[in-house]
Amino acid sequence: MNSVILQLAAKYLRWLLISFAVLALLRGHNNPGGGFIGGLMAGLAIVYKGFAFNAFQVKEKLLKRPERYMGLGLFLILLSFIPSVFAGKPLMTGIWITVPVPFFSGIKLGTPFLFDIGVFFTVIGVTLLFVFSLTQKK
Amino acid sequence: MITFVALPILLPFIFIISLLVFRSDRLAGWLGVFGSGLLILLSGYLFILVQKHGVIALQMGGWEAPFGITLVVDFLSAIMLVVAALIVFSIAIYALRFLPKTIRLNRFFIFFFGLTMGLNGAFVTGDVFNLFVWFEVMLMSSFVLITLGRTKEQLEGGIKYMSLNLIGSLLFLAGVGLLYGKTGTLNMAHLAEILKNDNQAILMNTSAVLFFVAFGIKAAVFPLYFWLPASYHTPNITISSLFAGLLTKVGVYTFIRFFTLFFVHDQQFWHQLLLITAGFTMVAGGMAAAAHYETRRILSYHIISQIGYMIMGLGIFTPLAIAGAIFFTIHNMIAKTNTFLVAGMIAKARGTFELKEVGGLFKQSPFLAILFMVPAFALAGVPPISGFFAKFILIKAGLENGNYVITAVAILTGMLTLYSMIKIWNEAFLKAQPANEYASTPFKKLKFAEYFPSVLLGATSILMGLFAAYLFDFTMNAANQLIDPSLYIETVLKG
Amino acid sequence: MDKIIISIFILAGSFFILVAAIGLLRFKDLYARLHAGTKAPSFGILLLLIGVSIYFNTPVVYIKSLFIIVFIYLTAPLGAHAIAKSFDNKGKNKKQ
Amino acid sequence: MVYILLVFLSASLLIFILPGWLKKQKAILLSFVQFAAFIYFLSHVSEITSYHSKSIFIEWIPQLGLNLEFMLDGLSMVFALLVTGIGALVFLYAKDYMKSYAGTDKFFFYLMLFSGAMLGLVLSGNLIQLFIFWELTSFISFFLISFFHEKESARKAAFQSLYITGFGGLSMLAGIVLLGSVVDSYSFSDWLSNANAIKESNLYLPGLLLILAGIFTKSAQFPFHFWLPGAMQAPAPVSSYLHSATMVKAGIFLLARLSPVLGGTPEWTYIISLTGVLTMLTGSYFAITQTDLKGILAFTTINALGVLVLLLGINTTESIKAAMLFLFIHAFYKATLFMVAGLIEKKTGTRELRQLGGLIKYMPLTFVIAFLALLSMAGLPPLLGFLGKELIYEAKVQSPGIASMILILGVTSNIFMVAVSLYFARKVFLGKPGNFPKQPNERGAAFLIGPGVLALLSLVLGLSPGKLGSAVIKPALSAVLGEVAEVKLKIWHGFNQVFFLSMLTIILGFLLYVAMLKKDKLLIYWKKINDVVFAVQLDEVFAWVMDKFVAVSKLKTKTVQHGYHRLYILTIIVFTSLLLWFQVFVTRSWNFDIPFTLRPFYISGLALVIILASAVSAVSRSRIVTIISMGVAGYGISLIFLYYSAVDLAITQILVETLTLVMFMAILQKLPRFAVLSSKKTRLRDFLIALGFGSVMTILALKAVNVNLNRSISDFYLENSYLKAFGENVVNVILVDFRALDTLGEVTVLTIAAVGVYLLLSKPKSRKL
Amino acid sequence: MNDSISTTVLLIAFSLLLAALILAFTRLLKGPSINDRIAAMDVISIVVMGFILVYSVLINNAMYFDIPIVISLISFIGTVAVSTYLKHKNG
Amino acid sequence: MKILKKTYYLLAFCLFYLFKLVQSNIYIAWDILTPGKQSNPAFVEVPVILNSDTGLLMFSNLLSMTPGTLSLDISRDKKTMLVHVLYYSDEEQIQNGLKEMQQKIKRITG
Amino acid sequence: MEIILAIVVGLLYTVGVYLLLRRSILKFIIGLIFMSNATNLLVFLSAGLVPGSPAFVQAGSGSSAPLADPLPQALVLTAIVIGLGIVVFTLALKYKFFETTGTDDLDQLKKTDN
Repeated sequence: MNSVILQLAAKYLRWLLISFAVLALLRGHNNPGGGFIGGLMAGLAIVYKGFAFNAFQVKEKLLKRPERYMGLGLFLILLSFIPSVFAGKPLMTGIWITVPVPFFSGIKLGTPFLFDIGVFFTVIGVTLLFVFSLTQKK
Repeated sequence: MITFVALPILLPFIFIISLLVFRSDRLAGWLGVFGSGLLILLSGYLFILVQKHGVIALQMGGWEAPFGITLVVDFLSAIMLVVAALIVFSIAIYALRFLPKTIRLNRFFIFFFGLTMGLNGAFVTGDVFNLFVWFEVMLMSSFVLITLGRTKEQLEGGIKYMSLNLIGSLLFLAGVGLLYGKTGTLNMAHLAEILKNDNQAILMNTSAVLFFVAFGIKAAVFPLYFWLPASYHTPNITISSLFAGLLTKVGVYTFIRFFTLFFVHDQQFWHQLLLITAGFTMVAGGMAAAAHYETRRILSYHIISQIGYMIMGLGIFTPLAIAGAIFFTIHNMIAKTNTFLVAGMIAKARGTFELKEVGGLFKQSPFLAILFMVPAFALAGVPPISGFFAKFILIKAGLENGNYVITAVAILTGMLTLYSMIKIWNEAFLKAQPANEYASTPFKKLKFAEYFPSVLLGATSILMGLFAAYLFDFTMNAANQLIDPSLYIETVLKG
Repeated sequence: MDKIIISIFILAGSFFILVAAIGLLRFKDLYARLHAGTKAPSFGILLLLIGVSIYFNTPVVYIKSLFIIVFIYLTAPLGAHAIAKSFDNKGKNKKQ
Repeated sequence: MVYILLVFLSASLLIFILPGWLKKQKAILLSFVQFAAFIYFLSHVSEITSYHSKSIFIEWIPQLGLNLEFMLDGLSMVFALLVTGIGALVFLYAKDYMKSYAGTDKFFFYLMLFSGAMLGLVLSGNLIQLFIFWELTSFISFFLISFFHEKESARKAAFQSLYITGFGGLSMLAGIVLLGSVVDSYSFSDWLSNANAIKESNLYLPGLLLILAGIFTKSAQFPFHFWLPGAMQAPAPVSSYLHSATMVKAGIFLLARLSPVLGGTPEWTYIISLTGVLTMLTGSYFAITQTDLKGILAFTTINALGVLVLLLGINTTESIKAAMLFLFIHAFYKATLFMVAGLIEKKTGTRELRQLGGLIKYMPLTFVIAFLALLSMAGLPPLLGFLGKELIYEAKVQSPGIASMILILGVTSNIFMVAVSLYFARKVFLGKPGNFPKQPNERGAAFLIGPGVLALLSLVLGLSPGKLGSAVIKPALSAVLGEVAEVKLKIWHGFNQVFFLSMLTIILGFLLYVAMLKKDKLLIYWKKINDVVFAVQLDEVFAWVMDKFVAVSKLKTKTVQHGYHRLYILTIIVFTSLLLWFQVFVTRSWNFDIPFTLRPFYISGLALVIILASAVSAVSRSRIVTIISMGVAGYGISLIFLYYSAVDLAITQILVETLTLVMFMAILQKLPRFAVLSSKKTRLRDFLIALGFGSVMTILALKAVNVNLNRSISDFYLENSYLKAFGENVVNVILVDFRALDTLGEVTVLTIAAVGVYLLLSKPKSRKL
Repeated sequence: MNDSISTTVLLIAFSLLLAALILAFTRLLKGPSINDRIAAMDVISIVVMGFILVYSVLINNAMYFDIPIVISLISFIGTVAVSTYLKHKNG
Repeated sequence: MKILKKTYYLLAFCLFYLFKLVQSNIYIAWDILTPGKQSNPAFVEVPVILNSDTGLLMFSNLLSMTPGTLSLDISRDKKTMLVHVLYYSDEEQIQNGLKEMQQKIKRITG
Repeated sequence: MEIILAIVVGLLYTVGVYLLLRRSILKFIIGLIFMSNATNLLVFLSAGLVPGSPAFVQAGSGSSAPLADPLPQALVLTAIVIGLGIVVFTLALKYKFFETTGTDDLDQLKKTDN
């Protein structure tokens, strides 16, 4: 749809949506959310831009990207398994480190988190591919 | 060491990632062959490990069973892994030459590895829900594979294949839910332990029915097999071969796993049901194969017919019978894939799968004839190739246990198999080439990559026959382990 | 006191949402329905959010409420706009 | 012994890699191999006395009772000698015979393999092993018979023979397994030592019948005999080998082998003798009406097989002695005659009796050989055949019970044989020359070595049978009987009852021959009678049955695999429902202790909305309404999730539901509208089926809810989520940590689905997917 | 936290929302154009958000606050997607 | 200084907006709940004097949120806006009201 | 409440199966979604219902009230996501099929059998 208003809004909304999504991802371990939910939201944010601008005429550039997202996501997932192997524990065992952050008691980071980020990116890619494939103009 | 248990899943996963990232077709071919070759080594190693330890279990994430997901490799899983890897390897090579130009190797191998991943996952997992997930991975890949190429036929077959299988998946999921609702656990070993001491276990029958139907659909048993003949002949022969050897057998594997590990109450009902289904499956498949004149259709129906034997072994439910079922499954996976591979070569030589249109191949290529003969004889049960022993064990088990009717059916179905195999042989090889549009196609000499997979599988079939003792020992051990799963349970829950 | 304010906010919010629904049903053409379906529900949800935020009275909830409000007020008109713009009022698309 | 088998196998494989100059001589080489084996066996004849036998035991699959056991006793010796001896001659014969055909490599390969399999069969001491070789002979004979595979008749005949013998083989396997389960072994020696246990077991009769099915099919007994004439499509060396000494004799061998174990019961005697008699009569009766040289020989073979089976069925010392001797006799003359027939066909280009005649002029030596063999077949002195017939009559005379009946039938059948033999000689060799397609000659002496040697043997052994009797027949007899028996063979027994019978047979046979010769019309009438009485040809019946079977299969397949997708689903659903209802019915006694409540009302309202929405979705004719109602139901479910504390789940459900709706909308416009495609009746039926399924699922759900869940696992998650996995959101922790593998699979599914969707819908211009 | 709100108030709010839901649903079913349905869908999503907010008060759990965010986002994108699609089709 | 001024305008605008909001909702609620038909819908073209995108967006949103108006479309050159008016009475009054609103926004966004 | 939800499950299954048995592929897919929803609800239901106490654990505090069982939630979540992938693929397949053959009628799909 070539609506000027929507295009105007896209600029703001996209970042708002993506920040929502990242928030959902980051808070996922303690609050509702997580990789899938975040990923889907972020994916939809990108989709929204596609809708607002070039009305389903998705350019080649946009179509190549989803696979990269998926590749990156899956690779991150794979990466999250590696520390447990080196730690000599069963595969997929969560390895946690505490990053000291001023004013807080420290933020815990771990491989499950990496795993969730991997899911996040994969889902972005998947959403993009789904939507763009199905809404393609002939 | 124990981490290796997860590698049958992770290895294909790694290759999926690489294929997503590197999109070159040339590289994809190498990656495919290399990856599946690695898989053979890996499963071989696991096989050796299992022989040493009996059962090995990996508690994923370090969460002890039944809290986390446990990956378990016992004798049955190990042998299935090895055979699957072998088939996958052959098909990876086969794909290099037999995929049409319209399908990019890179794409094919993504789904190929997806299928492998799901398959291996289903074999090694010790968790009911996880099994569902791997089933879906496998199915999803197969959905895509079956439509790869997008011809009208494929789409039509794809819709049928997909829809009926999805119903199976949903029933499976419902079964998982009910199972969890009643027992509070998903771990197979834990389930077995809970149900062992449960005098109300008969309540599980309803969930067992759902599993029965779900696996029945996947394994293509009698009243549930419609998707198979409607779809298996539509995709490219590489893909058909991949499906033929692997997909339905996973259903059989789960049948064996579930109905030996924890659905062991109310044996009379289940075994009767399994036997009846098995009988009908054998006859229905065999008869339909007799009626057709297209290689892939004949072979597809044959898959069904032979699923019956495997189910029959489970239904008789003696250690020998289960060993026979496992033996038969292994034999069938290899031989069936091989027949499909050869069917592909026939079609490549002549340009059609219609038996009435081809002929004279015996004269033109005795080598091709031998390639066909080995798996065909294996399927028909000609001694001393693998198929004979598989059938012999089942017949022996059936007769010794007093299941005369099903054994008679099995023997008669053997005749049906023979009929179909002879039909293909007569039509494609012995008969002179009829004068038609296909006659002018010059016969091209087979290249190494084209016949090597078939040679590999054929040699395996023969070796399986000659060294049946080792294999039988192994399947017997597997069967004993299944009949008395205490080691399995112990390893998973306390290992 | 708090209780009363919260109750009022909540009830008012619900009321406005109901109003929107009635309007949606009662109005004759799409544009009129959009008028009803855009303004009232946003307002209703605004009131509800205020009430609920006061009820919980924690910073996180306030921030979240603010987020929702901003978002809704940003998107509700855009949605209405999108619907209206895509509407083909020449009768070609009147049915289905 | 094992080495011999290995040598046979390697020799057969060696054919393909021989260098060119040796390849030309492959037949000689193979013949030499055969001959060497023959000598080997011959050299052991003295060792194999009545009770002494050689045996070798190789473990193969001991768990299944399947080991390689080779044993060489008297019985095996007889067959081994025949297989290798005649084999050597047949190869020699085949060298020249096959010269003009293509693919001789393959041919000799098959033939060598076949003789190896046959040898393995007769040396088997384990019944499963025997079965394996048995099946191998069936299969290799398939290739031999279909050697001229571009002829449809050859293919058909090969298929027929394979199918019938294969079927018999499989039932035999069942029989062996059945009886093997009685003694828990397939080793012949175990069977022998437990013979009584087997006989007394109630599996005896079924087992016997099944094994006999194998034997009868293999040995072409009535009513399975019809594959044998068909098998004449094979090249002559094959016929002469398969139908004289090997293939068809496998059944006889097994019968003899098993007779000490299974024999001696009335069932054995009656079933087998009756079959033998019928076969014998069938063979001789049809032999006369044949006009094809090989056809005549085929039916005389059937006759001989009938005789052998009959003798073994009678199961007395005399009868078995006769059978053993007759084995030799038949092998000698039949191999000779087949070779001669092949020769004639080769030289004249035909084997039709009507086109033949006066060949003595062109092929005198052949005539002599054939004549000797025919005399032996007719049982005229002083040939071995006479000796055999004497013994047979003696055995029949002494047979218990139904002796006179059998005797009469036996004599009748022999009369036919005499007549056929004479007729054969007269028609082919004497009289005026026929109109041959080719001018016959007798060049190529190698042709004649095989038949010559055999014919000579018939004569020599007939004149001095003593050695044969004491060295070969005696151990065989002992092996079959299971006790030492004396054998003294001599040609002259004096004027006794048997001698008169022989004379009677010869005279009557001669008269019949004269009648046939003088009055061609007789034959024609005979034929006409046949056509009326035996209007049903068994091989046509077989073909008809196969055709019908295929037709029925087609029909069945069309009915089951009808192509109506929804009926497939219907079948599956009905099947599932029935099973579930059955189980629910079986386990119907359960206490239900959950109270029915509508509180809280908003959830009840929500439930109502879901139900309404789904009902609307089901019945609506408008696609939009259907899809949107589906969405509403989905959102409703997400709210139920939400109410029951599943926050992440609810969010996911909402997201997914929306995405699904968007996708539906995206493709909806490009799709056609719903049409009313089904009648009211169908819809009602579908609804009832759906309701049946739905209600049973309700019951299942209630049942599951009713069980008090053991929450140990979820409690573990709740306790350890924060302590060990450092996350407050337990669901998320389960997804990424406790059960991360599920998520891995899930993400893979999504990836694959996404790439798949892309491939499915990507633009057609990029043909490369 | 404050002392809990009288459930009566919440139940009244629930009733109002339920009524709104049913009305909007009616519009959803009636149509007549897709655009009307989408508008109805928008309102429904708002109603659902209202439900969730009120419910979170009822059970006194702020965890449910994330859901309205998602719903608002989703309904907006859904609206835009569908109407974009419609526009594309019509124009 | 400028920032302060803008902040002031923004706050003032927010209050204005809030007021409009309450007003519009009560108005529309009244309209919905009372029987009888008062609406007189019409399409009005409004000239746009804003030149920043943000301002335009704000205007369009605000327009939709105030009683009786709904922004439908902006022309490609961002010069005119098509507005649907529910209670059409006097063209000039409407135009003036909208102009006033635009000016308020312009003060913020510049 | 369980009873009502169980009935909802049953009715969802009914609708699902009924739609599966239609001839239109689109209806078939919708039926599939209904089935899938019903199954999800069944799984969720059969593990027992706990209203109003989501499975969130606070640091250190032992849970006083019984929290909802998180495991079925995770299972259903996974199932839903998998279902999404499958449904979208089915839609794509259906769309492509229609594009290629121009029919939505399942009874036209008889060429690959027999």
